[in-house]
Amino acid sequence: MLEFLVGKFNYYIYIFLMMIGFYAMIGKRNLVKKLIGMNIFQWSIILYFVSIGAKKGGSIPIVEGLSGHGAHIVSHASQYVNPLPHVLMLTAIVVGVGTTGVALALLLRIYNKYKTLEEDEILRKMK
Amino acid sequence: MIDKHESIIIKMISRILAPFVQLYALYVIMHGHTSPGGGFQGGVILGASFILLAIAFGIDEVKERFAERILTTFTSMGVFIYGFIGFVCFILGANFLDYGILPVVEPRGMGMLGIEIGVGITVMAVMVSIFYDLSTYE
Amino acid sequence: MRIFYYILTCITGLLLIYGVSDMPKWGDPHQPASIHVSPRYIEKTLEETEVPNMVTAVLADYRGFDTFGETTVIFTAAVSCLLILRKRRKEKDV
Amino acid sequence: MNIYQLPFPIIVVFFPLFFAFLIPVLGWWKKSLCYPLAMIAVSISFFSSLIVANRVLRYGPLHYYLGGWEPPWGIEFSIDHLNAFIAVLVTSLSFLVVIYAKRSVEKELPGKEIPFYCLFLLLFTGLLGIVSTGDMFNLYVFLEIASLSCYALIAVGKDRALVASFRYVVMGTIGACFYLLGVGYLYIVTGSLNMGDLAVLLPPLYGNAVVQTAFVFILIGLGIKIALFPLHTWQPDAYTYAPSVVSVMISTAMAKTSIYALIRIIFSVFTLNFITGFLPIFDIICWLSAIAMIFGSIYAIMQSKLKKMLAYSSIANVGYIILGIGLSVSTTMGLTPALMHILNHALMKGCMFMVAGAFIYKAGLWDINNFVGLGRKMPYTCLAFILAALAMIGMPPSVGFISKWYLILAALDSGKYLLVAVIFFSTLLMIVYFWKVIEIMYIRVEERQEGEESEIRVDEEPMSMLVPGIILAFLCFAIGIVWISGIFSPILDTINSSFGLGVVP
Repeated sequence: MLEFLVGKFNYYIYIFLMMIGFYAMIGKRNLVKKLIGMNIFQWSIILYFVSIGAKKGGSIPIVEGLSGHGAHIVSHASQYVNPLPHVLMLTAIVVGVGTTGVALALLLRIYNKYKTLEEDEILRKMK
Repeated sequence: MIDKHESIIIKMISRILAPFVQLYALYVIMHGHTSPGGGFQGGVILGASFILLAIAFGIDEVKERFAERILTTFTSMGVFIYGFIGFVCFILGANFLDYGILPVVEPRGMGMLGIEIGVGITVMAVMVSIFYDLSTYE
Repeated sequence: MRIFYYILTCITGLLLIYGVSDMPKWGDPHQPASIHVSPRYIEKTLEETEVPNMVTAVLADYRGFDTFGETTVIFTAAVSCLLILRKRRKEKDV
Repeated sequence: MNIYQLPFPIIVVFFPLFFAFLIPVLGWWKKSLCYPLAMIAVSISFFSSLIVANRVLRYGPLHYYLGGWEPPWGIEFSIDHLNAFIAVLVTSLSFLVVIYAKRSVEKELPGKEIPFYCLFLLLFTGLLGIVSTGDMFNLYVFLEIASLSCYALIAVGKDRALVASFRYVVMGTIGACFYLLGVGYLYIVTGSLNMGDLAVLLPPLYGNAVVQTAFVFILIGLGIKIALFPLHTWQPDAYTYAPSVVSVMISTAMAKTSIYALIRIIFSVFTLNFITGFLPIFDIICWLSAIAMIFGSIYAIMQSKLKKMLAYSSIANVGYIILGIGLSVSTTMGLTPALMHILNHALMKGCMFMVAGAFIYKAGLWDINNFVGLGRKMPYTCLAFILAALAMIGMPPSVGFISKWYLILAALDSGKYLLVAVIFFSTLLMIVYFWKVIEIMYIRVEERQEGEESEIRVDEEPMSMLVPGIILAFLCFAIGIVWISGIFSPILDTINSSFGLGVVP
């Protein structure tokens, strides 16, 4: 049981963070809080992906001991952490930034039009 | 809406800091394939330097030097460089983005450098452009 | 209504925890993610692309099209902000 | 270089993107260039996709390795019959939408042509990318390109568009993130992101809790994007308040592409054995879609705005398509009804949203109750609407009839007789709400004061907006006859057999 908890602590952390974000997205009535929840949600997934790449005893994925053109250096897979999740997450980070930018732009327009960011008040004003 | 700050300290510090930040950003972009870093990271740092100036000196002053029109051009240009490198590979007979066929020394490394520069330009321009848009909307 | 959101969140969380039960341990060098595709990136990057930084090699070369998509995403974000926020030029000038 | 040897799969995706980058630069220089550039890009894509489809039909599935790296390591475009079918659908509809767009955008978004056409092309590219790619993560990237441009395009609409768009941002991000999470779950147990490779690696892992969770999350994520019944909350407002062009585009191309992604992942990545053996979720899907059909139709009756009515009707019709998918495992027809209704619904809804846009363009009419006398004022537009409505209700040679007929056959075949009743009932409800519109347009007479001129002058919409609508209305019946003639059935059979469907286990 302890091993079940400790050996997989990274997954529990990301699930915890993700649920915070998820609740904020669906449950909060303030639009900025929703946006903050959205960010937490996205970043928890990024955390999850990066934690997949980890290897005990692995170094950062840049070939070491390189001087000049050393194509003769032989690396072994267990020496370095898995680079693929890092690459995927660079893309996901950019996507997150883009979404946040667009959402902020929308919020500015909404605030300008309704003079509030509380969802209930906006709904009332729309009628 | 970002107004002018009258604090001399902020102005001086950011004036001194900005060139170094930009230099470091260029370093990060150019060394993306040998050390940690790359187009996206460097582009964000480069964009941050302009945002720093905009916060310290007021947005209008920065806009005079770095107009929206130039930004839009940069935004397109970066992606365009990326697409163009891919397209050259395609014209030369290889698959899209297959840098191996480029007629330069170390074609793959150079191809990667090229697209990193493209990504850097786009990311820088987009960061500043979104900042302009968000901060000048009344 | 709030209780409904709590329940929904809890169900989602429990589903995710159910998934965790079959996952490999953190940092396990023999997990499937580390032995199927990624070894080639680690072992052959220098040979095939002459670039020591594997992340950049995968980002810009092996999966270069993803990065093209990524750049397009951020370009889209900029144009979106422009469409949403920027005023019509005529209004401003006249 | 021989033009026929060009790698068209990448041309389909790359050229619209290329033109999207050109538009902001050239648009600054000369604003009138935007529209021709968009037109050229969509035309190139349209013809290339036709060539791709032709090649797929002749030589079988195409594979294109981006960057020259073979699949599990690099990204591939893999195009088989299903992809080619959806790609032609998306490009041809977008072609008609671009023709329609010119005047509509001039009126609804004056001075914003540059970002509009740029985002329109990006949306178009995103959809084509989703259709072409054979890589799970690449699909996510293109999904985000399409979604981001969609958020912005919806936001510039009228009235409540901003709030609708923000709601879509929140829901859409949940959907995309759930999809990404599913991909991550699949990655952690297989180590691969390529669809073909995953299909090979997954079978021994079907009992694995991670794989099952991944399936559920991908289903929910894409379910949000296609507005499947309990996850549809963003959809009606977004469809209603978006600019007319965008409504047409997202209700036809975008929704159908998301459904394609769902079909591809269910049947190509997880395969039939997983669904029938390990996670028998299709019964639930059938009943959800049955509820969607009834719910959407009832809400459509209650609406007074034409576009909102069409949006709820879309929920009902997505229910039809998902029902087709849900029934596919238990009948000999497989995915045939679902694939038919993907095309059919795109034609009918495209036509109707175009007509709704025309009413707004010409007279600013949103509300159905103000449509009095339109039948004589805009005869051709209303004719197009009636044809599409008749097709939707299910008049015999039309496309709506065909999809309903096949769905009923499929439901009978799999022994779910209650679903037949549901289909009939929802058709009945459809007649109610479409008849309401037609009755007001043609039969109801305006109450006039004394001495007012009783003559109603014909005041049609511009030709460039009328023709696409008429073409779609015509196709509603032409394609129906094509379906009956069975010209397409070999293609559908190939798709079914490639997924192992069409034979009852």
